[in-house]
Amino acid sequence: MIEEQFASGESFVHHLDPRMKIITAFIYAVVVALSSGFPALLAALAVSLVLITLARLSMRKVLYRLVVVNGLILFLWIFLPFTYQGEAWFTLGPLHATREGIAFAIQITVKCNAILLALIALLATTPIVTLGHAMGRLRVPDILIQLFLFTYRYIHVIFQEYDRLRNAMKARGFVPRTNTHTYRSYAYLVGMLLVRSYDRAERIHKAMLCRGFRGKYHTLSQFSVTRGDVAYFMVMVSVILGMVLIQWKAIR
Amino acid sequence: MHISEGVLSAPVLVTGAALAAAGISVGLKKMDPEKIPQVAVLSSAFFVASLIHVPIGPSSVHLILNGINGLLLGWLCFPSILVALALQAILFQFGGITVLGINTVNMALPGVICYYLFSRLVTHERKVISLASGFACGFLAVFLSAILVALSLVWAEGSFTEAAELIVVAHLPVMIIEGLITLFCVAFLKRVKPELLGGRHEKRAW
Amino acid sequence: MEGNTLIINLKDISFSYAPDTPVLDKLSFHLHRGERIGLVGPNGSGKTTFFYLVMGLLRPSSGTIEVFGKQVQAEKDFRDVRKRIGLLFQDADDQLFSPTVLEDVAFGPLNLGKSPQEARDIAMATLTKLGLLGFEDRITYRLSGGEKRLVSLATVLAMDPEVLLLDEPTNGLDEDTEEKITDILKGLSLSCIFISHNLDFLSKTTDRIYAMANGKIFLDEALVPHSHIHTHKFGRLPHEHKS
Amino acid sequence: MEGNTLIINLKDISFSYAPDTPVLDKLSFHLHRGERIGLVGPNGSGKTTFFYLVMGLLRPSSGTIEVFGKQVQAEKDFRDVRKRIGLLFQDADDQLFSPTVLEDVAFGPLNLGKSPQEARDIAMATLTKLGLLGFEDRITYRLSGGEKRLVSLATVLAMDPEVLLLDEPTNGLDEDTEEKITDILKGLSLSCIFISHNLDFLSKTTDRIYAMANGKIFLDEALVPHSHIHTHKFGRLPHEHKS
Ligand SMILES: Nc1ncnc2c1ncn2[C@@H]1O[C@H](COP(=O)(O)OP(=O)(O)OP(=O)(O)O)[C@@H](O)[C@H]1O
Ligand SMILES: Nc1ncnc2c1ncn2[C@@H]1O[C@H](COP(=O)(O)OP(=O)(O)OP(=O)(O)O)[C@@H](O)[C@H]1O
Ligand SMILES: [Mg+2]
Ligand SMILES: [Mg+2]
Repeated sequence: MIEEQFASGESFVHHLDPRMKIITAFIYAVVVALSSGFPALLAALAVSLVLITLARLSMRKVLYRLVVVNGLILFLWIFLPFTYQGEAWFTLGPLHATREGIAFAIQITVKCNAILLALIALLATTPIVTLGHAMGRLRVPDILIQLFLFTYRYIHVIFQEYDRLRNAMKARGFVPRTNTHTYRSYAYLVGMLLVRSYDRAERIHKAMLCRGFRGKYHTLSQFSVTRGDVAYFMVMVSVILGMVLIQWKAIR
Repeated sequence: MHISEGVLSAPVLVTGAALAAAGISVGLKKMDPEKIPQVAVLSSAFFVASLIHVPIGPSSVHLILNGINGLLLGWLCFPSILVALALQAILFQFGGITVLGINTVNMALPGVICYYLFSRLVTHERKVISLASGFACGFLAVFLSAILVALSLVWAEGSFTEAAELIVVAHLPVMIIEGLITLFCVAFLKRVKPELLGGRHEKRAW
Repeated sequence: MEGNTLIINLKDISFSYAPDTPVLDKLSFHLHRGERIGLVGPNGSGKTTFFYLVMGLLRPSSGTIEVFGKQVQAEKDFRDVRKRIGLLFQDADDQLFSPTVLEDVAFGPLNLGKSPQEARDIAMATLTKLGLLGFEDRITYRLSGGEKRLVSLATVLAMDPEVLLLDEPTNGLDEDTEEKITDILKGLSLSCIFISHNLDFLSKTTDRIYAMANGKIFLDEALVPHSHIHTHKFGRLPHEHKS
Repeated sequence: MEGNTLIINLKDISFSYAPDTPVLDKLSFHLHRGERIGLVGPNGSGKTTFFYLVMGLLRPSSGTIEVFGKQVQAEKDFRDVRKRIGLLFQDADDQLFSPTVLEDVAFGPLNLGKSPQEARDIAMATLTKLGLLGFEDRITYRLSGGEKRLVSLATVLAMDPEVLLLDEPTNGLDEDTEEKITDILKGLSLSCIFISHNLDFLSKTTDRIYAMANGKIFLDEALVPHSHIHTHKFGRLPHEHKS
């Protein structure tokens, strides 16, 4: 089942105004992504760790996530030490690992994980529905927000359909293998899901028409900013400015 | 084929975001607000389908399906894929925020290209043509995505070249699988609900 | 008098999804103000299709539809119809498309031009009436089957319709929820048509029962007390005969 | 002797979907070769879940399952079980996913390792047996409810199972189709368990009826002839009391 693993919780971070979380997460991610010096990146990693701690999430789940999503990084580690130009540090058969290459690989790894941790702490701790509403308030086009919320709503319905179809296949002795029969069967499964989704969409559209829908989406969402939110925002912006400063100094 | 956070350089990220914004705005212009349920529920189906792991030898790969997404949704596959990637980033932390733009382009642009190349051909009366273009659609979409991912990496950092080449080569089997899956899926839709093929969700009929 | 109280009037309506298989075949039907009608019929007999035609979600291939004394034909005509007739869909997942319960219930009133505050008030009042207070911030996809049904009913009632069309409202519900819905529906003083396979439910909530077959609707008004003698296994455990 | 004829043997099986609401609670149950068992129970009592556990589509939180004399636990063990036990799903729409009837019926035999030609022959033979000749090229998605049920049954029988588990096979069928399915099932000489709310159907097709309640399965073998006097509208039309 598709679950929002980190969305429920009682921490300070969970209760922050979602708009603040989105804005700060975005700026933070951009600044970290564009930073390169080690002082700035280590500062970023520290900030992310503080955020994760404040969110009081299950460390086991967070670590599991990090391991899963570091695949590409791990893959790059196989190459970077040897392909990056620089001073040879040690040799592995015909390959020369460079100091600069390893430094670059570490840099990417720190960057990636710092951003991921911050995204878990700030975005994944907000229910998707709330995120949708908050993005709407931040001037993301209405039609995109509707698409986002609708898609999320029906993922669950369709996942259940998928689950039942897959069970039915299993019950009839289907064991996936590397052969055409398997690929054909999966393709039919996908086709059936698409067809059923299309039919469902037609019924949903009918249900919307019945309730007076005429192409315009209205919204009810309300958010209110508390003092805690303002304080968080000020602190976070200062921290980000600090990081920019460190980075800028490093470049000069 | 998500590129993770922290790997790409500023010019690549900015270009990716700009191209994605352009593609999405074309998509949104073509989307009738009344059709949101259609596009959304199909996007949900693609999201769920991309969780399917198909075996390939001793390992397995998950489906991408950006070719068939393009066939069904045309330009609307830009917003559709954006939403799916955003949900994956929030739910599973695949991809991320700063790479959302470039990842969307890498997946959706091949979808749109396949839409223009194949949406007429897959509904062709001659079975051979329709099946062959189904396969080509699935194959090419993943091929182009792999190339775009490789280009993004190489542009960001020259020393990614070897890794990028390997990514393209490693996706060859995936291209074949996606080709087969798309072929059978097109055959299925053609028989069961032909009106789904051909980007009918776009406001302006072509 | 007819002109005053006749609210739904279908004459010789034919309809088919595929060219050669008619679903409705010169069907005629009317509903007068205050009437409460049950509609039964085998699967696939066209009951849901009949509701769709009344609401203008499908168009008949021939025949005329009059609602509230006016002939309706174009999409524009039906917009008014949909404000005054509420339809509960057979599958609650089709009806609950908004992320939260409150938003879903307020969706109709907002479309009717209410301000967000008014819509919110109407939604809360409707939820309260159905005993669903405290549900407003629940995420719709996480509701149980019975809860989904009740919330769907709230979304329809929030539009304050004059007529209610309910498509299998008790389908797949446990007994408690079924009883709850039955009580709520008995308490409403609207004209209504309920599709159901559950004759117990229909006899509690409607005045007459029509049957659908061969693309037409037939009336069987008689209230016939009767008894069956039968034998079956499992007869010792408490049981109920449903239809 | 037990060792020979005991084909399904569940001991102290517990299962729950959500942590705090057990669906099956230390359930024990066995089926001997040749037995024909009916299973009744209120909605949500866990009947479908019970079938899923036997087929290994869900795993128990505790307890042991033995099928054909072998304890089964891992996915691999159940692969063999699924070849020998056929399960008809409650909703035919979940069972049929191939574009045409022939492909769907041939799907099982292909999974059992038959060649495409053999699979096609088996499929045709099964369709013929069920009186579905001429259906092979029909699009499954466009079949009527009753036709879908019959084709689903064909997909299961085409695997030539030793045991049949049918989940509400007569649900939502009109009388003709119900009679047809009843006749077909009476004619099969397999061990079987049928879930149904339809006691008439069960008394025709099974030898004993078990009831499911509170997460357990109980036996009620008594055949009690009894009569109810009741009154309801619509009594004049031919009708049937289902449960
Ligand atoms: N969108 C559709 N396209 C094609 N055929 C359809 C469509 N919807 C329904 N049908 C067919 O039209 C007939 C009538 O369907 P309808 O849903 O109105 O029946 P119903 O009486 O509501 O049945 P149920 O009791 O199963 O809900 C059925 O044979 C059905 O298969
Ligand atoms: N996938 C699921 N996730 C969570 N809960 C479930 C799931 N499937 C079933 N349940 C719950 O488990 C309980 C038993 O369900 P099950 O489908 O086994 O009942 P059943 O006896 O077959 O009912 P019915 O007569 O309605 O088919 C129900 O309360 C149901 O809501
Ligand atoms: Mg219906
Ligand atoms: Mg069941």
